[in-house]
Amino acid sequence: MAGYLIGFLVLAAGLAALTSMQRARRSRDAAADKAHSRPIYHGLNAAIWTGVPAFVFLIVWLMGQNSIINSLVLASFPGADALSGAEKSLLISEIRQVAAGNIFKEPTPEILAAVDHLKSLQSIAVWMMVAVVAAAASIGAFFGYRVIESRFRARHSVERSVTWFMMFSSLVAILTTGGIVASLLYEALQFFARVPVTEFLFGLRWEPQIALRPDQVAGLGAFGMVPVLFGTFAISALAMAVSVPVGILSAVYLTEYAGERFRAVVKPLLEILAGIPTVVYGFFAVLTVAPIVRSLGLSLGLEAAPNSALAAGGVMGVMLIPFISSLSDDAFAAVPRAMRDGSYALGATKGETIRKVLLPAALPGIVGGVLLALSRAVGETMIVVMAAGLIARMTVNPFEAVTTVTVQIVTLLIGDSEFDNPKTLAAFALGLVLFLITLGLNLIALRTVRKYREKY
Amino acid sequence: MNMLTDAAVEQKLHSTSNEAAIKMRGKDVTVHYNGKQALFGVNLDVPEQQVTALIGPSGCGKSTFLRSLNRMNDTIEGCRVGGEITLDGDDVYDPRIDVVELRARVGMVFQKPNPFPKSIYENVAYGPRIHGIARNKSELDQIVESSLEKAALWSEVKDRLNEPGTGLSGGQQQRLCIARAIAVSPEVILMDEPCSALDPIATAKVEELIDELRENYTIVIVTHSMQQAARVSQRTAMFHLGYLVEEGATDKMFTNPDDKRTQDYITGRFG
Amino acid sequence: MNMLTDAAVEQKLHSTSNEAAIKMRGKDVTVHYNGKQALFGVNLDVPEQQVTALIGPSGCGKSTFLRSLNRMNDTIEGCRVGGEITLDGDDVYDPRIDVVELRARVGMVFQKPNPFPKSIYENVAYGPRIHGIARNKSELDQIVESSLEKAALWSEVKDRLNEPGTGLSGGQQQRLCIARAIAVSPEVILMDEPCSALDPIATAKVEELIDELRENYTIVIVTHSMQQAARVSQRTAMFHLGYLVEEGATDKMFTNPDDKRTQDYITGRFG
Amino acid sequence: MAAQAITGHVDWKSDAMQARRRARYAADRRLQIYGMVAIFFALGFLAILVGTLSFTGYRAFVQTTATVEIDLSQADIDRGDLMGANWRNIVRDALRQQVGDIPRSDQRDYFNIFTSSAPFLVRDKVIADPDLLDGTARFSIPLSDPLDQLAKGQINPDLPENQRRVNDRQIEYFNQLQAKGLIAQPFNWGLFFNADSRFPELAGLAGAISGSFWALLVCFVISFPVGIAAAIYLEEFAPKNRLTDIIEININNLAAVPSVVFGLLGLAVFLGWFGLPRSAPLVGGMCLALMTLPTLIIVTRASLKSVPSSIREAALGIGASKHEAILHHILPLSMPTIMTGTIIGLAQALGETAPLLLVGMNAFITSPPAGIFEASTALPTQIYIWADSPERGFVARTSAAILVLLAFLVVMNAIAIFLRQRFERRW
Amino acid sequence: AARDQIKIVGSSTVFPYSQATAEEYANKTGNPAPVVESTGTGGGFKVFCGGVGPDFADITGASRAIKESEVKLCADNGVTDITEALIGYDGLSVAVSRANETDFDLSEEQIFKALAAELPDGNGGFVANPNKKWSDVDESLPATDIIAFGPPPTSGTRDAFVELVMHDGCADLPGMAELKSADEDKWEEVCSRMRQDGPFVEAGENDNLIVQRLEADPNSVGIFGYSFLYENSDKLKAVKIEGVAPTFDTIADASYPVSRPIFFYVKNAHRDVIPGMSDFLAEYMSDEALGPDGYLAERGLTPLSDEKREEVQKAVLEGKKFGS
Ligand SMILES: Nc1ncnc2c1ncn2[C@@H]1O[C@H](COP(=O)(O)OP(=O)(O)OP(=O)(O)O)[C@@H](O)[C@H]1O
Ligand SMILES: Nc1ncnc2c1ncn2[C@@H]1O[C@H](COP(=O)(O)OP(=O)(O)OP(=O)(O)O)[C@@H](O)[C@H]1O
Ligand SMILES: [Mg+2]
Ligand SMILES: [Mg+2]
Repeated sequence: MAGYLIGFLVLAAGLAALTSMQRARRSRDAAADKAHSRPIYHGLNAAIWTGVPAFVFLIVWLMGQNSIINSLVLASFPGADALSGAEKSLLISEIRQVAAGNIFKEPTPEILAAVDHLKSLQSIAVWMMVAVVAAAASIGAFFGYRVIESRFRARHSVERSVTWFMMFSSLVAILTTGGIVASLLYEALQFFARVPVTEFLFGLRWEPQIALRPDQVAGLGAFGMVPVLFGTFAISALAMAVSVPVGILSAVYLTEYAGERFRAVVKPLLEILAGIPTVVYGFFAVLTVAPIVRSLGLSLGLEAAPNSALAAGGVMGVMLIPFISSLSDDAFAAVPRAMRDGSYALGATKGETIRKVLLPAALPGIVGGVLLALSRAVGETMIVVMAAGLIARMTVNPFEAVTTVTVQIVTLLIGDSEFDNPKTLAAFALGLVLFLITLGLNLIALRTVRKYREKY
Repeated sequence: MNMLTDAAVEQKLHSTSNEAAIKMRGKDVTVHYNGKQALFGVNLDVPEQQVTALIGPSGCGKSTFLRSLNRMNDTIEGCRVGGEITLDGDDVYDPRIDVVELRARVGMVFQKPNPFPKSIYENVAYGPRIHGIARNKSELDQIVESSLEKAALWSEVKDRLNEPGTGLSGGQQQRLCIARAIAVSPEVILMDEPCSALDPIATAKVEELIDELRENYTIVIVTHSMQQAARVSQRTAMFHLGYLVEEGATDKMFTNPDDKRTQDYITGRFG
Repeated sequence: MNMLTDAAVEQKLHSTSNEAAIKMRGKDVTVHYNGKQALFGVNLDVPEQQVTALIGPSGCGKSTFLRSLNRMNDTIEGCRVGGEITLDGDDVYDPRIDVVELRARVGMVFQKPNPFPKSIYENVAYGPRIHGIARNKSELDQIVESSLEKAALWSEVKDRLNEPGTGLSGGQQQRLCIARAIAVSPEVILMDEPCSALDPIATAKVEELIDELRENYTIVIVTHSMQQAARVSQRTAMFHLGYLVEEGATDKMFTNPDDKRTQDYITGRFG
Repeated sequence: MAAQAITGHVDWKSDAMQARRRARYAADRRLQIYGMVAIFFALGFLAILVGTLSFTGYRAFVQTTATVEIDLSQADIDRGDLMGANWRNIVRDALRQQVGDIPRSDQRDYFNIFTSSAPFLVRDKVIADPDLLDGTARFSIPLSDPLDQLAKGQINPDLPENQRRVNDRQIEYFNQLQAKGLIAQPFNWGLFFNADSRFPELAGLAGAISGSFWALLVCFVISFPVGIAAAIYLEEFAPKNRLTDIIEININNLAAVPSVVFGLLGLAVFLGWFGLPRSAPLVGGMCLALMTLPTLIIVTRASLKSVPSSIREAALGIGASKHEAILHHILPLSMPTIMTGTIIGLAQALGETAPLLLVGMNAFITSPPAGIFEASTALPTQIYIWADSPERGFVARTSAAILVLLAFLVVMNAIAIFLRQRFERRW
Repeated sequence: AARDQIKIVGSSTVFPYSQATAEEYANKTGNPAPVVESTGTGGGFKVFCGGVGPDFADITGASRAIKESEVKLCADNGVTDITEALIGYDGLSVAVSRANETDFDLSEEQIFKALAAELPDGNGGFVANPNKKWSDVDESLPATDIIAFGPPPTSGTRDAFVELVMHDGCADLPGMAELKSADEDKWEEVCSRMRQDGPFVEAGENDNLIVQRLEADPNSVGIFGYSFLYENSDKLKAVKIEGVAPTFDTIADASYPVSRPIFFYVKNAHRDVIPGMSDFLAEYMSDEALGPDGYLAERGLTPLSDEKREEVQKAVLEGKKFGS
């Protein structure tokens, strides 16, 4: 029904637009002075008046309809008052299933009566909805139509509506951030009620082991996030160690040395690296890179874990190459040609120009890009979930395993522990910290990039 | 204000000498951009230690010619130069010629001041450093100081050599770029509308400077201002639609041009 | 070539009439860009059906004044206009004024030709379309044709109205922009250095056109060429550093200016 | 020399100067070589990645099947109740006929050669085409995973029996079937047209592909208009004040927020507060939309910015309102870039896993979703599920699924590149 | 909104069995297949106990019994009538690559000594586990590095392993019995903590990855579900524990010590509301599925004894209320 109604609204809006345009044309022709807005704007204005309020009405109605009908049905159901909330909801489901024709056991007469009641309410509701929406649309259309006269500023009115929509759209970003914080904060606070903040922030041991069953004995959990953070940054640092030089050098080659053809082929190929799903990188890291890294480590006589930070970090670094190279590309391109010309005119070679003029000039932009890439590395999930370890350890040996914040979030959330266990709640606290860290990194990155943009 | 008086202009015009040695010479120079011809067989001599001005309406090929003198056109994709250009008799487009050396000998100053985003000192020291001209820090200091002095900037910046060059005013920046060009001891300095982004006062300073530099360097300057050409140059070449219309002593060009188009242009009939 | 002869210029200068009605008037106009003042109390009248030229060295505020006449400055962040500007006696900065209508009455042509990347026809038809001037296709066709004719472009493009406007030559593009401005039947046309990007031939054509347009429109033109101002305008206003130095009949300004700065500027002492 | 330098005479031809220049050119070449090495490192990695995937995945593109003739006219089937017939016995009888007498003790092994869903496959075919009941029909029945592996050479029949998933009797029967020419390895269309299954030989990506399609549709429908509207507002209308500053910082920050955090958001807000259904492409798509939105806004703003202001001024100069100037000129001109950005954003969303894991789009569902409210998986989560399945056949299928996903991504990126090059405009 | 699919959530251990049953059920009846989602046991209970009605899951799988707090959550949300079904045992296997030359036969004590975080030093104190090679644990074992891939602490598999192997191995050590009576908490800690210094690698929930890594590194051992060992028997061989290798038989008759019960829980209130619930449960409980020759056994589930199975079948089909 709602689908038809929406179709109806579209039609009605179109119709309102057409008639309004007619009228606007007539009033324009009749008027002595020049009309303010073209007929199309009068039409659009009428369409907005007709469609938008009615549509909003429809949505609100649809959201409210079921709960209102449910409570009406329940109110008339004998003895429903005594039921608990869950029983009520069950009862309603049963009534609805019966109404939909899914009968599992012989329904009681009360249920059958309720089903009838439900059906009648539903049809009333549908007709009321149609009536109300149609009324809203007609009133809107009426207003939209009435205001038409040659001096009416329909264009302003339409543009105002559009501006409102655009303003609302740009608020979505804020709402999202709000949503993120809100969805993390509540659970994180519950976690901090169990584990002191100071222990979480400064504790040096991360061993989220808490008994799963009352009869089961297990070591006490320890929730100090320092080693987890350490692992995050260790892996990010390794990723950066791969992606920064490779990314910048490829950007240098592509922007300054490569021919048009080479660039046209290689650049998209490089960008594929950024498009490969991280799940795929994860597999690759675990199955192909990690064993190689381990045997390399062992042949160097180092402790080498099968899940090395190096494997995860290295593969992540490869993933970030196109990210850094395209940002560096932009930074190089943003250096005005005049800088290059100035350097060449002094007799500098290409290499000297790149190293001594372009690189310093583009550096703030590149640094901004690197920081953004770093925040991506910190937040990267699937690669580390598959390829990094789970044991939180503070080691500087890249051949050993470390764990990261995102790994812990995912494993804690899809593990077998119960919901009110600090183990599960810790995931939200970690998520909050992760969000704050990337926020900080981004703020710094933005500052840097912005400062440099104002330069030339 | 340091504006030149009419008398000074007069005096300059008469100091032109036709017998100066030829420093650079263009013979039948043609330039194509991606197949589109921008210069058609230009023959022009640049006499030593004089200021040669290139004038002409927009798009007539002044910059193109200027940039082919030190092969800056090499950096433009799709640009092809034909004919012959010589520096002291050597063909600059000879494959054995080292462009790095060529550009060190034939320096260039651009329309918009383009100091590097480095300190004033580093801006000037950049050229000597890459070419290894100075043997030690004190020599480098000396080069920087003398270049800035020659560019009439030393007194204004000597106390803030470590501040960024981009922080100077437009006119100062342009003089800094001139100092930067001088620092590698070029023989020829090419200037492409060096004053068009400057205010009148800064323009006057730079014009004065050009006049002084003439004693040691050969200068080729592109300008869109007839007045400027008259004020600073000894010889003038007039371009139109990619052709060299006429060239000669500046005073003659401005008083009694041979070509109708030159006449029309300098009297402002077009352009 | 369609270049104007000296005699024609003479004739034009003398046709100036001081008794023309005032179409637009600026009273104590000041403009600030982000707090930096760019215009200082400018008082200038624009007489109807005449060409008023604004001259002055770079950065003196000519464009700024021009753009405040049709509130194009509104689009610049941080630009604040003070004083009063009237069109037929109505304050154009009155909040009740609809800028869209204002700009339809006071059209504008820019320094760089800026046709829309659409067909020639669509370029000209765009204005009439958005203002709902034409009632049907044939009316629109007529408007397009007559505008292109008035802009002296019809004969050159009538066979290729569906080709992109960006494919025309620079001069044609600029005339297309003029046609586009004319198509909405403005009362005033503002032109900001309309010829500075054009070659001499195109310039001559546009100048001729301006002269013809004067019969129906009031024109304000910014130019950096004194000669152009002398050729096309009846009145000239000289700006310097944000001040209106002097204004008056063009022939008087160019023969006997009151202000020393005007004198210096038109004789090429600076700028 | 310094004195000389200062007076303007440098001996450019001296040996020292020439040697120096040679060294400078060498340094230049070295930098160039480093750049080449960097690029080839990255490309080499890509090649190895795709290479290994193809190496493990290519086998999943064929499927071993046995062609079996079944004479349905003889079978005891009530045409009114095709579902109710005893398909199991019908199929088993037919299968038994292929190899003559089988001792009872071997029957179980023998039937395990074929996919255990064989009766259902036959049934569904017949229901789709009841004419088959009139005579003998040929059915192509996939072999079960262990035999499929054997046929593809993934199981070494020379190993001791207890070390392989197929026993000697099964190999024996398999060889018999092969000798009769019943075994074939056609292209595995099931990989694309079947939904997920517990049995590798039947498992396909149809569910995941349509799930991804629906999720991306939702993502597009939300993020495209909202992203463009927000970008236009911020770029063209927003006053420069605190609020817009905050919005701007927010958008840039959201572009780099870890994707798993968007999953947490979806879990708490869309599932928890709004009560939207779990595992539905609607919710997955909404999470992805929030993730894509910042990218889209940033791209759109950049492309709006790149339209020269002369176009804007031209429109305003003849009396277009700001909205008109944007709608008629600026937006059409920046559309190619916006489309490119959108496609790239969607491609990223297509490969995103973590948020979908958290909103339950990693479920096992044996039928493709018919809409955005029905539970489904998506390609990356399907990969994740298959990767975690014990059956051997899923190893190759995981790689194959990754290849399919990569193919989609490459196609999307290629379209984006095509658009970019086709409509790239220079002013 | 009315829903016509059954929704199943819960442990990744139960996931494959629910999957198989769901597919079989859909094939047999032609009804829409249930949606099976692997959320982990805890996550499963969170969704399951969220409330009654079509928005909430009908069945949740668990690799452990429901906990008190979860029962309470359920009750708070009105989910009071649930049925518990023990469906069988899941064998945990310890395995190595076939490329490994040793035929490992480990005692629980040896495993403890190899993988525990701390060992008694013999004087009543504890030292960090010093064993680096198997030969450090026992002379008879090869002198190769100890590397064991196992489940993370968030996983039920890990808890089962700790309880079934580590605790037993721990208890056998000298002095532990006394400790247990003296300081039970300490005993718990010592006996439960796995080492974190490298030899024990927490390898996430993906058992296939462990299998592939064992292949890549023949010296390492892996701890994972028996079905993975069974599927990869050409590449892997079992490590015997206390002399017994895991097979379907040894797991079923409990002679193999490392297996754990797995459950699912049914929301009885939904039986009359969600279409197909009873048919699905009937399928799950049928002998064809759960029986010794059933298809669940084929996927690695170790079936219950006949009488136990009958009891469960009866309980589930009748909707026996949990806790009563
Ligand atoms: N990089 C280039 N690619 C293609 N064409 C070019 C390029 N640079 C200049 N041209 C063309 O070559 C011709 C000559 O240009 P040039 O820049 O030399 O003129 P100019 O005399 O310096 O003009 P202006 O006074 O405007 O600087 C022009 O038609 C111009 O369009
Ligand atoms: N958008 C702007 N923001 C800040 N300052 C501006 C802006 N536009 C112009 N100005 C300043 O206002 C002053 C007057 O500029 P305007 O463009 O009006 O000069 P003009 O006379 O048109 O010069 P030109 O001949 O170079 O076009 C100059 O100092 C200029 O720097
Ligand atoms: Mg030039
Ligand atoms: Mg201007």
